[in-house]
Amino acid sequence: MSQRMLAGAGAAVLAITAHIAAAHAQDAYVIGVTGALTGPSSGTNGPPVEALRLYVDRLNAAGGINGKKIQLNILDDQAEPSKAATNAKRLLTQDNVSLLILSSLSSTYAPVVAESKRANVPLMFMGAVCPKEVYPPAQALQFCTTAYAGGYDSRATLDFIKGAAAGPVKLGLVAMAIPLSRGEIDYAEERAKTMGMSTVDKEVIPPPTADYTPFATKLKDADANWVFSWAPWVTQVKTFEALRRLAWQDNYIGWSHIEAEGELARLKDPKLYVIGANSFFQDRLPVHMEIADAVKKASVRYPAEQMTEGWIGGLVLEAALKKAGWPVDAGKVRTALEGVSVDTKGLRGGPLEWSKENHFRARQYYRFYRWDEAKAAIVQAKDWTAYEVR
Amino acid sequence: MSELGGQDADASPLTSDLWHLSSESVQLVVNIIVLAAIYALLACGYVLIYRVSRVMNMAHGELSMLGAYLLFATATLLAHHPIAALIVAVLMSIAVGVLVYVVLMRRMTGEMVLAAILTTIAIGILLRGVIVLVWSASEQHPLQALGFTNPSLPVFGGARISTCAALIVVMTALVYGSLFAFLRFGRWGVRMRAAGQNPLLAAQRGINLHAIYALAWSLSTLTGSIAGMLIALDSGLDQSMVVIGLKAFAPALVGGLDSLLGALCGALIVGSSEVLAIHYVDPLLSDVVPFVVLIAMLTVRPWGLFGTREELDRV
Amino acid sequence: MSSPPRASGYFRTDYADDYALLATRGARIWVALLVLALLAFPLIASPFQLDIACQVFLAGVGSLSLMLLTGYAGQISLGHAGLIAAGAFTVGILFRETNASFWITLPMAALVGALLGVIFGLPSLRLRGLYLAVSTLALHFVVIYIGGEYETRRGFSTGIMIDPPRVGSLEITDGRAWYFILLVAAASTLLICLNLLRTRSGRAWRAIRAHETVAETLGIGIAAYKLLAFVISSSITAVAGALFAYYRGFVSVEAFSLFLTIQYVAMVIVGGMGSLLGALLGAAFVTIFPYVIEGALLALPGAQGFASLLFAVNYAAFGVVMIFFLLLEPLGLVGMWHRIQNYFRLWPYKHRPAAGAHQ
Amino acid sequence: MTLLEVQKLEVVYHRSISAVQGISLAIQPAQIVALLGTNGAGKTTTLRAISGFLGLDDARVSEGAILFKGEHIENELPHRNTARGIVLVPERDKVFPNLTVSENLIAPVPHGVGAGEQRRRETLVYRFFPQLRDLRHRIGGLLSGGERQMLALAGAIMCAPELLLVDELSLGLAPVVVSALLQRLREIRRELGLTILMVEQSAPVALEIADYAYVMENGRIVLDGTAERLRSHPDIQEFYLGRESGERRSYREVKQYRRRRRWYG
Repeated sequence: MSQRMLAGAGAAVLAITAHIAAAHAQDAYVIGVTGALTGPSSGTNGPPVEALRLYVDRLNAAGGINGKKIQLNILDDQAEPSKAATNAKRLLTQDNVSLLILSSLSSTYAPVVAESKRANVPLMFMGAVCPKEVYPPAQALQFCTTAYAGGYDSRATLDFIKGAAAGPVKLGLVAMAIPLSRGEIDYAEERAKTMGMSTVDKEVIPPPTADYTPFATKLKDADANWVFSWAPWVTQVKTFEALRRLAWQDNYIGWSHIEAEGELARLKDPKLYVIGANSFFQDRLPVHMEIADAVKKASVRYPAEQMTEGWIGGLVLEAALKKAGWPVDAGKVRTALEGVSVDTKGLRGGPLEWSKENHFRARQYYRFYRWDEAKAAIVQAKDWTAYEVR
Repeated sequence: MSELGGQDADASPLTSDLWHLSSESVQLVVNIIVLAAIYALLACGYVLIYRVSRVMNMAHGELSMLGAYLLFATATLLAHHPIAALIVAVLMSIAVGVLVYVVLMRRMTGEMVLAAILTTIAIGILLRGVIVLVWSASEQHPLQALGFTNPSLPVFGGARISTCAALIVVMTALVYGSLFAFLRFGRWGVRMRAAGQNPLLAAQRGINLHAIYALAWSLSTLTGSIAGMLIALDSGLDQSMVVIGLKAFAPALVGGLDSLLGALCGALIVGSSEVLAIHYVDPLLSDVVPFVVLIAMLTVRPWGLFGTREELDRV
Repeated sequence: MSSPPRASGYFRTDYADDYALLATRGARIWVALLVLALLAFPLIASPFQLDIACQVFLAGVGSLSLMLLTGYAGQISLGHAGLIAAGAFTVGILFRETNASFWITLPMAALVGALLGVIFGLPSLRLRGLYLAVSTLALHFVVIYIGGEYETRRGFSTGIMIDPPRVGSLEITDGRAWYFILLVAAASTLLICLNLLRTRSGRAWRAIRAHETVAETLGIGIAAYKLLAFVISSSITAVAGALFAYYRGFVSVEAFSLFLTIQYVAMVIVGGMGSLLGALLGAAFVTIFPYVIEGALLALPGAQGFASLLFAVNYAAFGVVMIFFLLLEPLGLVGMWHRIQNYFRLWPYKHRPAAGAHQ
Repeated sequence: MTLLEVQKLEVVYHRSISAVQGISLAIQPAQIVALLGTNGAGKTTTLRAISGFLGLDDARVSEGAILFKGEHIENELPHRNTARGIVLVPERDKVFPNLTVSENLIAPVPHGVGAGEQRRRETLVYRFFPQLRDLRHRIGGLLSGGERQMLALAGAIMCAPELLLVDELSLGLAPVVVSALLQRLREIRRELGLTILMVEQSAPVALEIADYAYVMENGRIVLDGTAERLRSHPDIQEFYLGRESGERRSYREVKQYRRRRRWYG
């Protein structure tokens, strides 16, 4: 037993070193990725990483950038802070990557940011909520391509509700019991007050919940006629379904996570709205087609419409590396990122532009979708509306 | 309902209050019953295994989840025969239980209890990995795959319950009824109890312990899987199922780990306290409440409502 | 200590020998070599390997304290992660609110740990085994709940950042520095445990673990010693948590999930109950193994191509390894070691006579 | 032919401690054989080895053989041996504490046995132990020592044994009860033609009922012979029956006995 184990361990250690040696040997853009590929949040954080990989593979197949290939070193952090920290250290100090990409739960941010500061390597959040450090005035090393954005989302949503609502709005709010979601919903509550909406009930729901009905019951008894939820999709949709089971007939709006398009089609509920910054695949833009057949070719295990976030990450990466040129280092990549301006080809409402003090984007575009019974299809409840970021 | 109440309110506050109160409280009772049923159905799995082998099966959550995923798999394969899919899934889940015992836990019989528990934890980790591997981590919807719908049924007093939730309640009643009968009158049931009380003597009296343990594991996995399937049918299927299974272990302990009746009452207590906490105190508490109840019970009556006191010294 | 007298006989000539930690010359030499190796490691190791080594030391401190509690005093606790969290949060909160230096925060963490130890220990006066484990588990959730509330209320939605500790003017950020700090921490914990176990309370704990009632009839104050065990173990654990907070530079509830507790229990069992050596071996095993598996998988040709699948495999593989280990060697690494020792000690005979069995 | 034969049996606990070192027994059908010896002599271990160990005993037969009707059964699981007809009445924990008396009797009945056969055995048992019929619905844990012993024997008989292994029948029971039980045992043996191997500390009890007896010390057999022969054996007289045989023995003789004991082993 023990010998066998020792032998195995030894072999594996050799393997690691070999692997790392390889990483050093080849001359390529070495990019590090740590994401929650397994564990609780992998449903949300897995697809972006998958999509990024897909995009980079296609770039490499097409000859790479500035004649150099891109080497993605992907590591799994299972959404565990300590694991993420170790991954970051490994990628930064051993594979010495010139850019670190993070797609995981917010709990992993602190350690990874600390590591990236220590190594002075830029860090790009992708498909993971944007920390406040990327908004102007942005911190030097942190960038974010993710669609959703604390604060702006609530603002846009409440404006939409105000516009769509006939009579007085009795607002119900739903958050998941994680600091991030709670913070945003609290902000929404504040803002609703200033906009003259009455918040009749606010539910903070713990992630593992056997039955959402008790929470829904409260919302219903509070007599809310609009419910806004800014939380992971599971919480949003399960609360909604529970409400409907209680024969609650009013309007529900949630953030359009990567699952949204498929879910709207599943639920077919005309009064369920989603607010998002990514266009749905039903628009059938060329870029959508491109993604779709890339997914088909590579036989990825996630549906194409979940690939948008990662694809945008890919676009940004490509643009940044083009600018950075060759030979490359972390500093060059950082300066490149600060000047990046990417045409999102309709995946977003407009281009994604970064400047020295704004690492989020100059303008945040929102679009609202819902299910239309007459057309038996998803329709736009409201087309792109831009919000200046400052 | 609520709009109706609202209109009444303008007319005569008194009646509307009464009306509201009643519908609200009825809904509350319904919610309690449903949650309690879920917990009870999951909790009996812990009890079944514990009372024969003194092992706390920490993989119960994962096993329940696996059952649900098996249903999803059969549902997608046998798209047009939902009933067949259900039956196959149930049979497979039983097989899984037996397999887990025969292949793994069998070797742990007689080892340090803590080691056995850790083994179940390891099994849980393995299962989680395998499930992500096979079905990916994104949420699945067995209900659609089976082609069923889950309409909500009106209960008296304006309260409502979804079909699957109602099914859970019925199933729980069925499972517990048959388990009680089996353990009381069935010959294998008596053997099971005997093996639980004194495995050595049981073996010397010609009872095949491995058969008994395998039986316990299969029953436990079966009940757990049924719970998992019904929850998945009611509200979708993803990794969070694990934690629900783990939470159900509080009721089992509150009721007394070696008593089915206890598990039932424990589920009622925990379920109601959780729902009431959500409704009257603070929704945030809902995942702490079970453990608060647990601590309270452990300080007042450590061996649980219906548990046997000796258990304290046993483990 | 737990090691039985040497096979060739019992040569101790005065009581001092009985108390000597390193009984024989051989032992001294081995330890000296080990120390040298540990001191030399940073010179050859890459930062990543250093990081893993640091994790091993941190885990070592934690697992030693848990071994003290579970392996010697026989009190099963599933509140370990909660205690680590308590230590870490003490640092985090003190740093955030009062900007205290670690000269203050570390002792405070130990103090908080000790206090929590009393609370965690109270159930043990009535409960045993599984029931005790569960009550401590419940307390774990309470601690996490409180920590989470603090984070949200103060708006640290992505965890509490902590500056690296500074001695005089220089900040401790360098991996090597941390390596030595944590090495010292682990080593001193080991010494503390060794000495504790040779004191009256150490003997009392073993008596309690062996048989509570008998211990009581021997006039050992069960309650006091149980609480003492909890207090000491908890304060060490809390310090481990504090060190974690400083080393990682952050605190957040997600870092102290139930899985962490499981890992520590795994360390104790995989290492082998009732052996400090086991605790350390277990810590190393449980910490390093996931990386070994991961490395092996990543080294597969074109591994990055199917990363998402790969990591699912990696996740499952850890479970498989644990299972096999527990099935093949429930007594843990140390059990394995003792079996081998036994074999050579009794050679050419197979078995010890029953008369000599009870040593 | 001999019903049970034990050859040079060695049993090892925890993979390292040997409790029984090369003992040999032979038991003829319908015989009552007694195993005598002081505490820790390895009597119970021998009995357990014959009936079979469980994983949780962490014990195994490392050397030698156990033959039942010429069939090797060393390291066989207990329930298999019970099916063969080897049934043990253990020394402690001999009833299921939370089962009623009747459940205690039903539990052992093997799967194959039909309801009719089961009822037949029950009536048989109740004939041997009429007291149990009245206690039918009492919880096993609430029985007195004597009643427990009866229930234990009854439970064993429900398994339709050929070879009954009885561990410390007399332990902690009043002499009256013991003699009653012995009487019952004789009847049972006569009616069912059982073979009985009993372990006893009290030699008088054992030698009263047994046809043949073995004496064990430190995991070895040091003496054996028919009950009469042993009853008259001086060492047995002095060390087990505690009778003064004429003049006090000198220390030398005692040492001689000890040496002799070693040679026997």
